[in-house]
Amino acid sequence: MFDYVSFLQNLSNGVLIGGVYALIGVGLTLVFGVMKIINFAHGDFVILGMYCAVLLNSLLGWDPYLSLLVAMPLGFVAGALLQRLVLSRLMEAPPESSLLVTLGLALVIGNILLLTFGAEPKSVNVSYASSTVSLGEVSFSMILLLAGLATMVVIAGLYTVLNHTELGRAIRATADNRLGAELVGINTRWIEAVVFGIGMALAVTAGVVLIPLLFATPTFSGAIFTLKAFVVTVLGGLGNIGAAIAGGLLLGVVEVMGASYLTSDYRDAYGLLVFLLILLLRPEGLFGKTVKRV
Amino acid sequence: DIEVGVINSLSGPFAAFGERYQAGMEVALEEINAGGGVRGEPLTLSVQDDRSEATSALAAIESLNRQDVPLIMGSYASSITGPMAQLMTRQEIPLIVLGSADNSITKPGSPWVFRAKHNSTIVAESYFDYFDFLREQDDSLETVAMLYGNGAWPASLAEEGERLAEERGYEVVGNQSYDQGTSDFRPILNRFRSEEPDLLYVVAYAEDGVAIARQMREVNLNAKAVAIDTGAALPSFVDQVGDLAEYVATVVSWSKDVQYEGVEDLYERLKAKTGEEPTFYEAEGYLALRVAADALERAESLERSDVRDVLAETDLDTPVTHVAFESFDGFQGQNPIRSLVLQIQDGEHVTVFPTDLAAEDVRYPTPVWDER
Amino acid sequence: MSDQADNVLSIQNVDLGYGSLKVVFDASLTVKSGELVGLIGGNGSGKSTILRAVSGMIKPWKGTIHFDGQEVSGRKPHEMARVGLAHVPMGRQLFGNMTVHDNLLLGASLPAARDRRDENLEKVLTLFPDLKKYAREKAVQLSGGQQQMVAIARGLMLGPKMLLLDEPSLGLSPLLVKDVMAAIRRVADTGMPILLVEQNVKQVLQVSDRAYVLENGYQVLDGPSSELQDNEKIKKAYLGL
Amino acid sequence: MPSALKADGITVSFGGVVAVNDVSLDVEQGKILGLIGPNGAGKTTLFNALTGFVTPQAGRIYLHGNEITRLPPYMRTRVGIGRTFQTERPFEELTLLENVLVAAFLKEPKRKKAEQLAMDVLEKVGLADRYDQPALDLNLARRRRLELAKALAVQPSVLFLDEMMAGLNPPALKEMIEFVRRLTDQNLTIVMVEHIMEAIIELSDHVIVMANGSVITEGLPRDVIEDPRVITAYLGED
Amino acid sequence: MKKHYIIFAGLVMVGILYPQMFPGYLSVAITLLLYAGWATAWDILGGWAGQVSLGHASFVGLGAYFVAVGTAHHEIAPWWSILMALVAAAMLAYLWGRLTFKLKGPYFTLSTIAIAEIFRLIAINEGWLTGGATGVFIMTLPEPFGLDLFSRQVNYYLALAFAAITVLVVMLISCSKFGYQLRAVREDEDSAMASGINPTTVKLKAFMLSGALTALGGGIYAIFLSFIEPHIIFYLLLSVQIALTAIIGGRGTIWGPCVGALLIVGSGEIFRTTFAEANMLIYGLLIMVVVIFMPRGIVGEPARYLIRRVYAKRAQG
Ligand SMILES: Nc1ncnc2c1ncn2[C@@H]1O[C@H](COP(=O)(O)OP(=O)(O)OP(=O)(O)O)[C@@H](O)[C@H]1O
Ligand SMILES: Nc1ncnc2c1ncn2[C@@H]1O[C@H](COP(=O)(O)OP(=O)(O)OP(=O)(O)O)[C@@H](O)[C@H]1O
Ligand SMILES: [Mg+2]
Ligand SMILES: [Mg+2]
Repeated sequence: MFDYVSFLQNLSNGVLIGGVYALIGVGLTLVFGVMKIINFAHGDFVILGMYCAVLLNSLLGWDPYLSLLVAMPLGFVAGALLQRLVLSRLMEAPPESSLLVTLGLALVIGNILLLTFGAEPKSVNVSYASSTVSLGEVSFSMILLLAGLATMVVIAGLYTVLNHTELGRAIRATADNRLGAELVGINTRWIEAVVFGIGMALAVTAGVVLIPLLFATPTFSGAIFTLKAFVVTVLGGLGNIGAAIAGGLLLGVVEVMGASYLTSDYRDAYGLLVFLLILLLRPEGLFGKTVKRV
Repeated sequence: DIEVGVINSLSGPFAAFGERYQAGMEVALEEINAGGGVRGEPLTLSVQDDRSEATSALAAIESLNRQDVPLIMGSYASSITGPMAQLMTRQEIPLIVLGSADNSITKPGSPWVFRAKHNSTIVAESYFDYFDFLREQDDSLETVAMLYGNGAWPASLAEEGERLAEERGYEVVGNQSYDQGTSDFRPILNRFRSEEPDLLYVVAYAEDGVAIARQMREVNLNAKAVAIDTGAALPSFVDQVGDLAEYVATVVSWSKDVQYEGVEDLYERLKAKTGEEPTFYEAEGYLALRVAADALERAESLERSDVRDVLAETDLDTPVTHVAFESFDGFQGQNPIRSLVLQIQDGEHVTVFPTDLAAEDVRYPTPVWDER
Repeated sequence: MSDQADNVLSIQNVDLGYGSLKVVFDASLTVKSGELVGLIGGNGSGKSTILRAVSGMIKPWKGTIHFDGQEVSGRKPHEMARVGLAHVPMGRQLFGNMTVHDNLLLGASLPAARDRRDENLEKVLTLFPDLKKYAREKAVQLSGGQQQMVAIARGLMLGPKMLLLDEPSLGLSPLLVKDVMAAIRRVADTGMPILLVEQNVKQVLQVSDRAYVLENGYQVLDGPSSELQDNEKIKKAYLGL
Repeated sequence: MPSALKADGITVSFGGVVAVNDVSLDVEQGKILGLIGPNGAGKTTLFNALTGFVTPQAGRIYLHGNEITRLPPYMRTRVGIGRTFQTERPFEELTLLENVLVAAFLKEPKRKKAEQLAMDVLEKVGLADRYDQPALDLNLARRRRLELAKALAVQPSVLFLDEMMAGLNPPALKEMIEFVRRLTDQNLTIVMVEHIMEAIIELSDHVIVMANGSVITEGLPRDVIEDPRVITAYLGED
Repeated sequence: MKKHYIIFAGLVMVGILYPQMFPGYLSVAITLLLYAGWATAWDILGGWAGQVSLGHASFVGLGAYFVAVGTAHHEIAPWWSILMALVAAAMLAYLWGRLTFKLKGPYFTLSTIAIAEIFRLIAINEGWLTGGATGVFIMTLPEPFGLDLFSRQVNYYLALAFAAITVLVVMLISCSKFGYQLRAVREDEDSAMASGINPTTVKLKAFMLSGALTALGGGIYAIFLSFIEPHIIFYLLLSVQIALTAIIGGRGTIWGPCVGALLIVGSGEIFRTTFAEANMLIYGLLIMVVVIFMPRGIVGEPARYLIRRVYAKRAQG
């Protein structure tokens, strides 16, 4: 007998987890799309967001969602500064350079956190940590629902900015051809700073949203988030915001379904296999397409 | 001065544990030096960071070897301590294991490697002794579901658990591992729920343990007794999980309410050192250095072979546990330590088993979620 | 100096180069308002380099550049666009994965240009009617010549005070070369100052008012185009006569 | 004379756009075929179909009587096709000699001999004195010549030149025309796309005019440029 | 080219004498040599052929596991198991490349991470094959000609031989036809095809060679550690370290990866002992600084600058 209730339960869990993945991935997608930077520090930005929430909670007793008010602007400024002061120096360098610099950055961030907060995992215990909302026989985790909601808001906002504003057009132009954008009067250095700022703000947001769910550890989990972000990003197509959602959802559903109906020890492998499959069948991602001319 | 070598994970992924061992060793060091040091000289530690990786640890051994230390203590992960044990055996340097609990370090072991703390067999046996103890009260206990991370420690504990379950007549109705870093256990827990296990045997590090405890509530998974190794032993587990942590049991090598002499004093000093609630990690760090100092005091000279010889004859009482290195069941240089089962009762870790060391009675059975 | 005052562009004694390689030596050049000035010379003589220096892609090693009355040496390309300089470079630098339409709109990204975007778009499409057909296609898909037209059109969308054109006829069919040259002349006739770099010396001298000749980075000749057309040296070296 | 290159009914489309529509051609050995037509007519696409860089939807291609329709580009190079790219594509981080050496290795696997061959080719195109310069810093005329050198170093029997002359100043253009003419003296067959009429008229033995993907007319250069259709579509009235 | 061979001979001489001079510093030296070899091997694919892989830990793991499981579970002598590992690595690289070489740039890189992660999971979960999450101990090794394979000295010379072999292979490649094909493919695949090169074949050969050599180092690594655990040996961070070493030193240069190993392993060891807890922080900063100021690597950047400068001088003069 096929158990529809647990199937629906698993499916909805997958979708919600996928929402979280999408939130982690979308900032990376944006940054890659515009600057062609593979940002290895993305996961560590997520962790920075977590610590931000932890700090505000322990000092002022704020709810994590409240700390978004501080974390997002801070993330934006930090990202913009990072781009202006460090990454902008690499515009001429081979593409691997940015990969290495962000890798170094990941080490630096992780170890600064280690030195300031200690290695002990930290979290924020919210009252709604294991509460659920039930719909018929299917129940939804409250924190996951909130995270899903946050994802939707953030991505809708980002989509609007990119596709319906002058700034968005300028960002897309810079992504396409940097010199060309300069020539039509777009200050690409500014745009890049803004984009990196947005990317970091998004990562930080993801961290804050995740803290009721997960622990912040300084040097360990950054790579895990980065990896998930990469998978999401490539599934959707590097640089395609809307597709990041699809990528995230797909990843979440595949992992949860695999873990539920196959074996759980290969949970991550299911996502990676689908990732590879899509990469091979559609090298530009699920929705990506670029035209190449010889 | 007499200098002993320490190789510890102070940076990298295992730094969380390294920090705690370090604090424990410092407390022991202060105690020893306040008591006149060893052989009338102050004891000092020559500490090397292994960056949580084996190659650095091997380089650190050579570096300490050049300093001619009589013995070395280290390290946390078995991936580091394993290669260390091999190299130090060849170079004939005594090794006192700091944190690694993997069986393979002392089984088959070597004449140069000593471990005062527990290993996976001892820990798994403690859990099953505890389960047996519960079964004496309630003979309906039959089925067990196991959930563990895919790291070396959880995996070996699961292996032992599986063996013991069979040996002692429990039926394993669920046996699942997960990749470390996973934070969503709902698929597994949902599956377990349909199996309705009497016992839940979970091996997970801190973050995972918290997530598992919370999600058990979320998916409404009930069991008569729940054991979560490692994760549930930390004070932060109670902070994070709150009421949901009640009734959870966990095995440790030391606890502040165990009935050994000097425990309260040690507890206070450890707490003063870190400013936080001490755990068995600090205690194990303390233990290792106490064992080392004891051997150095007794040794004929600081020659390594002399140190090794007296280490093998250790018979030491500490506020953590009694230490004597023995060969048994294929182990060598292993202290047959009596592990403790703690249960979380009213937000506190309380020693409940073995009964002669216990501070309180076990609370059993665990009520179902809806009735809490 | 009144003479200086109506120079839209004035380059004085600049040295230019890349890395440690100097390629332009002590060049000076002016463009007055309403003038169409040609810049000709052999391959690699430094013509594009001068344009790059004007639009801020490279910094002059020595000397000054004034545009529209201000000293501008060392500014960034987007700053030059902001003060009204449109550079249509060789290699075009289109937004390949965006539509032709988007490319044109982006030409008018600056606030000043945005106000007159529709008006400019109309003008540009009358100048290059073919573009209407490709408006919805991605720029990479166009053939080389088609892309060239998009590039010039995008430059004009800025509604600039001055236009720098680097080999606008490159890769165009003879018919289009004529069209483009005529279009350039028409644009110039509206009073737009233009600095035009071209290999097609004959055509340049026909449409331009004045011209400079560059050889191996040195400025060797300049004067009204009609005079240069009759210059023996030019005839031999550049017109292949 | 035997046919060096023959194509039958080549059709290429991208999505809905038919870029090349049922084009056939036949070039005799040692002759030059000129290909002209308005921008976007499909010339480069036809080139790419003939050299294997795009896959035609229909048609067959023969080199010296052997069908090569299904061969990948590098196999076509190995059986005797050489080509240049409309936008030059040197190996930027390599020196000029190394650039040409890569191609020269195709027929001369021995390093010494290949180097000799590469130097000879560089000599021919007049870049020998700069053999150790990185290709990155070349100016346009030299990049073109390097592109040509690379195509020649594979020792092709049929050479495809895509707008080799564009952007050259008149003296350089003259040199290039001379150079290409000399190539046919060595029995090389050439197919060239060009917008510079001077080059087409002086060099080609036969001209094909394309517009909107199809051949609109073909013949001797002199005749073709008089054709009113060619004038309206391509050349423009004087 | 000749000067490279002279440098090579000199370095090998120094390498041979080193244990006599610094017998107390062998572990660091072994680590350095292993990284030099791995980075050089990685560079065949990553530098010379331009395909940046972040999955090379799979090959290290393959080599290490063949040796460890071979001796621990099947009593196969390490030289046979290394030989089998070489073949297996080449085969793996072939299949891997077949599958992913149509991906370009970052897509290829990300695919390598994904595949390597899958191998990590297999190594952890398939205990019957690999010994599982608890890892494998190498307890005994045969003693060919009375040599104790566990001794640091022997480990050292094995690592030296490994590094020397990979560097030699790269030196031979760099001036051969194959070497130029690799560079051509890296620069521009279409243009390479126009020169008659089949980019896929060339990349496959590079990957197979690179993978097999990396596995060789992996086998020696297993003997060196004598205990391996899948989490460590198949870890993304190991892949990253290998790539990092090569790129920091200078991709596509003969000595770059070796210089990178000297810097990375050397500074790691120095920082470890001098900066205590902050060592990884300083290490991260060092990486950032080197990459920002020398994006083409310690060897690559000056080399490129020199060539262009010399040329500029000549053009001016
Ligand atoms: N990015 C660059 N780096 C180094 N050298 C360069 C660069 N661009 C151009 N050069 C060199 O500068 C010199 C002048 O080049 P420039 O492009 O200005 O010439 P040009 O007159 O525009 O020639 P063409 O008619 O071929 O376009 C040439 O010798 C060229 O090799
Ligand atoms: N990869 C592609 N995807 C979509 N359309 C393409 C592609 N390549 C070419 N086209 C279309 O095919 C048509 C022919 O292009 P092609 O480059 O062959 O023209 P051409 O004759 O070489 O022109 P030019 O003389 O300007 O170089 C153009 O309309 C172009 O938009
Ligand atoms: Mg130019
Ligand atoms: Mg074309």
